[in-house]
Amino acid sequence: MTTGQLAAQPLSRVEIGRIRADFPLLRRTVRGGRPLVYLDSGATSQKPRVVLDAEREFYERHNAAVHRGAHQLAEEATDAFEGARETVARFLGAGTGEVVFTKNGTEGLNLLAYAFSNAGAPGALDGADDSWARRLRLGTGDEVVVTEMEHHANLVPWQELCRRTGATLRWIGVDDDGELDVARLDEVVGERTRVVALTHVSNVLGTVNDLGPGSPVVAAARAVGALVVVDACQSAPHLDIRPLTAADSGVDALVFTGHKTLGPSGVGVLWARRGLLEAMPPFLTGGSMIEVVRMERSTYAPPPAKFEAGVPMAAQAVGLAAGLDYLTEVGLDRVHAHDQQLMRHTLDLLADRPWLRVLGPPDPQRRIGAVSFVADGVHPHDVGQVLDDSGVAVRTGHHCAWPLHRRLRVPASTRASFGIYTSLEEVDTLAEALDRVPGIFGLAG
Amino acid sequence: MTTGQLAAQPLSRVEIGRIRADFPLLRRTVRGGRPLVYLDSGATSQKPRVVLDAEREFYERHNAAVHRGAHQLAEEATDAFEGARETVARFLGAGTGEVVFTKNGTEGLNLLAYAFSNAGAPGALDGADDSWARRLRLGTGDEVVVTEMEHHANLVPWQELCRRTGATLRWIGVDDDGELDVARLDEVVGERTRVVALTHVSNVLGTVNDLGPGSPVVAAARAVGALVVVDACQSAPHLDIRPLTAADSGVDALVFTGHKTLGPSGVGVLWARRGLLEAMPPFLTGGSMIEVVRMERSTYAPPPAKFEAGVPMAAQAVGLAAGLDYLTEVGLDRVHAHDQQLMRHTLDLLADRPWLRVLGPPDPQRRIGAVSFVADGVHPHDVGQVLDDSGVAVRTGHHCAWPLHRRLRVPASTRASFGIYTSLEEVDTLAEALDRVPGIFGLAG
Amino acid sequence: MDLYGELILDHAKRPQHAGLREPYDVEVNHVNPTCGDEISLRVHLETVAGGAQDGAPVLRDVSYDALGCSISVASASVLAEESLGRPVAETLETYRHLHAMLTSRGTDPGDAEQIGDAVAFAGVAKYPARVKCALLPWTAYLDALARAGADISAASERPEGA
Amino acid sequence: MDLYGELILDHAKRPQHAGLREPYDVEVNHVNPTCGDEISLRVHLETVAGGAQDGAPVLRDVSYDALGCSISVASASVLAEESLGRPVAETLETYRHLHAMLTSRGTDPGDAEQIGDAVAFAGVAKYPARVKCALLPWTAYLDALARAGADISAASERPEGA
Ligand SMILES: Cc1ncc(COP(=O)(O)O)c(C=O)c1O
Ligand SMILES: Cc1ncc(COP(=O)(O)O)c(C=O)c1O
Ligand code: FES
Ligand code: FES
Repeated sequence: MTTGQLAAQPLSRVEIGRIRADFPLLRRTVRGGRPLVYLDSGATSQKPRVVLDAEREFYERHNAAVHRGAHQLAEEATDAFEGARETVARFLGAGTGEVVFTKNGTEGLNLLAYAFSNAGAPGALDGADDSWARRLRLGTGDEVVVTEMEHHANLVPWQELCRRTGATLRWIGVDDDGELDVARLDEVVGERTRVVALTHVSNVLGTVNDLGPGSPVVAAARAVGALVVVDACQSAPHLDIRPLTAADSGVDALVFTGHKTLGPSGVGVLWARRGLLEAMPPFLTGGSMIEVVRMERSTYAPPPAKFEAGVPMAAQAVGLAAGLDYLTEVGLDRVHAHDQQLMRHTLDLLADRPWLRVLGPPDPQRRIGAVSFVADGVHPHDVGQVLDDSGVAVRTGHHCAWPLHRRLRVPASTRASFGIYTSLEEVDTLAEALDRVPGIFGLAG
Repeated sequence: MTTGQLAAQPLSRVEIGRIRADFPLLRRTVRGGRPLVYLDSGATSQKPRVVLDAEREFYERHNAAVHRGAHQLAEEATDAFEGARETVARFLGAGTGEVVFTKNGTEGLNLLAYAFSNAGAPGALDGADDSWARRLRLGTGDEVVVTEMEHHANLVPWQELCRRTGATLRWIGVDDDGELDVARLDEVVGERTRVVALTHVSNVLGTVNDLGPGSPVVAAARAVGALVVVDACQSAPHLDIRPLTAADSGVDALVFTGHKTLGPSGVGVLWARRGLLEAMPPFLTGGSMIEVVRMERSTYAPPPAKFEAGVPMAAQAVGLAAGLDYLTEVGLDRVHAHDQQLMRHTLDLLADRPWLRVLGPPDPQRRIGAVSFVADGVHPHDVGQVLDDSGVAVRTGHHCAWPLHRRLRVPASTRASFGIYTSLEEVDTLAEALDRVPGIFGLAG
Repeated sequence: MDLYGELILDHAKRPQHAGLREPYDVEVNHVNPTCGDEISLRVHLETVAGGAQDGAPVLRDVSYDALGCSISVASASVLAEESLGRPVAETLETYRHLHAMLTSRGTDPGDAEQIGDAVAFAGVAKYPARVKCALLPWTAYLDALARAGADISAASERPEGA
Repeated sequence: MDLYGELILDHAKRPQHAGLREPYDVEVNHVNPTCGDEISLRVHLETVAGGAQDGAPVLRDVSYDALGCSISVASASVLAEESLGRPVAETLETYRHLHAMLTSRGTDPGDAEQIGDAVAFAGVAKYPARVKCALLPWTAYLDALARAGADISAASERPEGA
C-alpha cells in the first residue's frame, strides 16, 4: 500500500497555504501573541470552514429528528443524515448498510466488545446466521488478543469483556523499535482465539501495522476463525483505508473517529461486514432501533439502525461527511505523500539533536502522522511546556497508551503529530523551540 | 411544583416574537412557500443562534482534545468543557461531580441499565461503598419496574438488562386517561424490586407524573430500597427540574437530552447521586476514564470521568450550556406558564372539533408540552400529511411509545408539541389545517 | 394535495379483495416499525402445467388484512387487483416498475401500461416517508412468494428501460 | 518562562529529603493518570505530650520517592522542606494557602510568610494542566496523614483571609 501511494506528489507550499486558509483556528495566536503551531492533530484535528458551514446549514435550514416525523424538515434531515452515511460508505469503499454512526472511536470499539458478552444472553443470537453467530460466542477458556501498542480505547474494553465473560486477554508484544513482535505470533493466537483487535497505526509511534494481503496477524486470525477488529482512528486521516474493507481483506470490523478526521466532535464510525452486523445483538437500545416493541419483549430493526438507538448526531454526521469530502478532494494519496515529507523532515531535525531520543521505527516510511520523543533528563511535560511557551502545541504524557510506554521503558513522551494543514515551517519552529530546552533545564544541549 | 410556577406570567406576544427572531430555522418556508409552523419540538427543539455561535466559537478559537495535552488550546478547551458542566450542574441544582455527558438521553438510560449487569462481573464492585453497591446487584428473581407509558429508550434497555441478568420486568399500568395506575402500585413494586425507572413527562400525552414530595411511586420504591431513575427528556425543556435532584427527593438518577433542550444533537446528560456514580462500574471504557492501565488490568478515575471514555463532545456540551442559559434567562417559570397557555389553547381548539379525540388527561394543568390526538376514520399519518401540506410540522406514529398506544387502543396518533418559541397563532394554524382533513377524507367534519 | 388522488382514496375506503381467504399456501405478517402499521397477507399459487409456461407459478389468490394509512391500504388493494390470477413473473415485473417509480423522488412518473392502477401512487415518490407505506404490502407479498417457494430474484433486477 | 523559576529548577534537580526512610507509620502511592507520574510517600507522626499542644501530632519525618516532572518533584521537595518537624496542623495551614494560590489562576500571588518556598509555584497557577503536578505530592501527603489517623479536615477549610 505504502509504496503505491508514495508515487503521489506531496502538497506544495502554495497548496498548503491554500489549505491553511480554510481552517479558521490556525489563525490563532497563543501565549502572548505567538502564532499557533498546532502539532497535536493526533489528539484532534482542526476543522475546515466547510465542516462548520455544513453543520450550521443543517441546524439553520433542515434541523429535525431524523427517521421520525412526517413533515418536510424531517425528510430533509433524514436525507442529510443518510447522505452523510453514503459519503462515509464511499470513503470506506463499503455499503451504506455496513456503516454505523457512533459518538466517537471509543464507542465503536466498546460496541464490538459488548457484542460478544451480549451474545451470551438467552436468545440474543436467535435467528442469527450461524456462520457469524458462532464467532461471537465467548466464554471461559476463550481468548481475546490485542497488542501492546493499543490505545486504551482498544485495550480496556477488551479487558472488561474478559471480566464479563471469563475469557482470557492475550497480547502481541512490541519490540524495542516499536514494531509488533509477529515472530512469536503463534504463541499468542491459537485455537481458542475468538477476536484479534489491533490498531492500524500507533498513535504514539506512528508505526503502520501490516494489514494488507499477506499480513501475518490477519492470516493468523483467519486461520483460527477469529474476528479481526481494526482501530483505524489514526490511519483514517492520513491513508486510503479502503483496502481494509475490501471483500477479501480478512478484516471484519473497523472503527474511526470523526474529530481526528476533519469532522466535528461527537461522531464516530463503525464499519463491519453486513453478516456480522446482522448477527451481533444490539448494544444501546431504545427508539429508532426497534421493529416491534411490547412490554414483554421487543424485536429489532436490521443494521445499521439496530445500532443507532435514540436521536442520532445528525448535524455531526453531516459535518463529518464534509470533512471526508475535503480529504478526498485533496486526495488521500497526496495527503499521505505530504505526511511522509513532514515525517522525513521531522526525523531529520530530531536526529540533529543528540539529546533527544525518538521512539519507534527510524524508517520514515514505516510511520504515519506522529513522532514521539524523550529528552533524557527532562520530563516530557516540561519539554511540552517550553514548546507551548513558544506557541508550539504538542501532547505530552502516555497518550492513552500507557502499556506501550512501559514496554519502551519511558514513563511518558512528547508527541508531535501532523494534519493535512501542517507545514514544513511548523516543524522548523518545533525544532527551534526544542533548542530552548537544554538551556532552561541545564542539559548539555 | 405546578401551582407555584403558574404564578409566573406567560410570555407576551412581543416576547415570543423576540424569541422567535433568535431561531434562524423558524424563518424557513416549506411545501411551496408556506411559512413553517414547527409543532414537533417534542422530537427535537430548534436551536437559538447563541447555541450555534457558541459551538462555532469553540471550533474556530479553542478546539483541542480536552483533558489531554499541555498547551494553551487544550487548557482553553478543557475550561470550556468543564464550564459547560458547571452550567449543566447549575441547571440541575447539582454538583459538577454528578454530571456525566452522554451522547443523548438513550445512552444515559443504557449506561444506568448496564451498571446493574456489569456490577455482576467479578470484582466489578470491589472497593465500592456497600450501601450503594448492594443496590446494584441484580439477578434471577429480582425485579425491574418501568411504566406502560415509557418511551422505548426507558423500556428496551431494561428489557435487555433483564435478559442479561435473569431479572423480571414488571410495569405500572396506565389508565384510560393516560395516568399511571398508582392505586395498584403495591402489586408491582415489592421486596424484590431493585430499580423503578419512569418518565417525568410522557412524550405522547404530556402527562406529568408526580415525583414531588409524597409521590406514591417514589415512596414505594424508597420503601423497598429500589433505585429511582427518572427520564426527564420531556420535562427538562419546560420545567424547573431542580426539585428532582434535591437531597431528599428520593430520585437517584436522572437523564435528559441536549437536542430537545435547545442544545445541539450529539449530547445528553446523566445526573446521579455521587455515591451511586462512585459505586457504579464503568460502561464505555477507554481513554480519559482510567487511573492506571496495565495489560493485565486497569483501574478507573472517579466520576464523572469514569463514565466519559474517549474524546468527548466538547463543542456540543458548550452549545448545550448556551441553550440551557437561554432557557434560564427567559426563566423556567415563564417557559412553563407559556406552555400552559399553549396547552389550554390547543385543547380548546381540539375540543371544538368533535371528529378529533385527544389522548391523555383532559386537564391542561396535568400536561406539559405535547398533545396527541386521533381522528376516527383517518389514519394519523394521513392527518399529519395534510398538516405538512399546510406547513404544519407534527409527528405521527407511535412516537417511540408503542405499548402506550396499544394500551390506549390506538395503533398510532398525531402529536403537536411545543417549544419556547411556539406561538398561539401557530396553534390556530394547526386548527385551520386540521379542518382540511374531513373534506379530503370524506369525514362528517 | 397531489398525494391523495381519487383512486387512492377510493381504494383506501373500499379495499378490493380484502380479508384473509382460504385456501392459501403461506401467510406472512409485516410491520412498518415507524408507525406500527401491519399487514397480514396470504398467497395461493398454482403451477401451470404444459405449454410455454410449463411449471411457472400463477397467483391463484392473494388475500390480506391491512391495518394502516390510506397509502398502505390502497397499495394493498391495488396489489390484489393488479396481480390476482396473473403469472407470478408478471407481478414481479409490476413490482419492479412500481419500485423504480416510488424511489425516483418524482422523476419517474410511472407507466399505466406496465403497472396499471398503481400509477396513482406516482405522487408518493415525492414524500420519502410515505414510500414505505406504499411498499409495505409489496414487501409482504414478495416475502410470501419466497416462502411459498417461488423464485423472486427477478424482483431485484433493474426494470427494463430504467 | 515564568514557570521555571530558579528555585523550582533547583528543587527539581536536587530534591530535599528525598528517598524513602524508616521509621514510618504509613506509605502511600499516588499516580497522576494523565501523565503516569508517581509518588511514593511516607509519614512518621509523633504526638506532643503535655503543654498547650497536648495530643497534637507533629510530622517527625516525611520521605518520598517522586518520579515526575520538574514541578511535581520540586513540589515534593518543598513539601518536605517546609513541613518536616512541624506540627501537622501548621502543614495543613500551608496546604490551604498553597491550594488557594495554585487554583487562583494567577490572581493570588501567594505569601512567603504563610507558605515559605512554596511561593515559587505561583507561576503554576497560570497553567491549569500543571496545577495537578504541584498538588500531587500534597494530595499524597494528605492521604498519608489521614491513613495515619490524623485529622485533616482543616485541609478543606477555606484559608484565613482568602
Ligand atoms: C421521554 C423520552 N425519553 C427518552 C428519549 C430519548 O432521547 P434521545 O433520542 O435523545 O436519546 C426521548 C426522545 O426521543 C423522549 O421523548
Ligand atoms: C489509536 C486510537 N484509537 C482510539 C482512539 C479513541 O478515539 P476517541 O477518543 O475519539 O473515542 C484514539 C484517539 O483518542 C486513538 O488515537
Ligand atoms: S403510516 Fe404506517 S404504513 Fe403508512
Ligand atoms: S507531568 Fe506528571 S506530575 Fe507533572
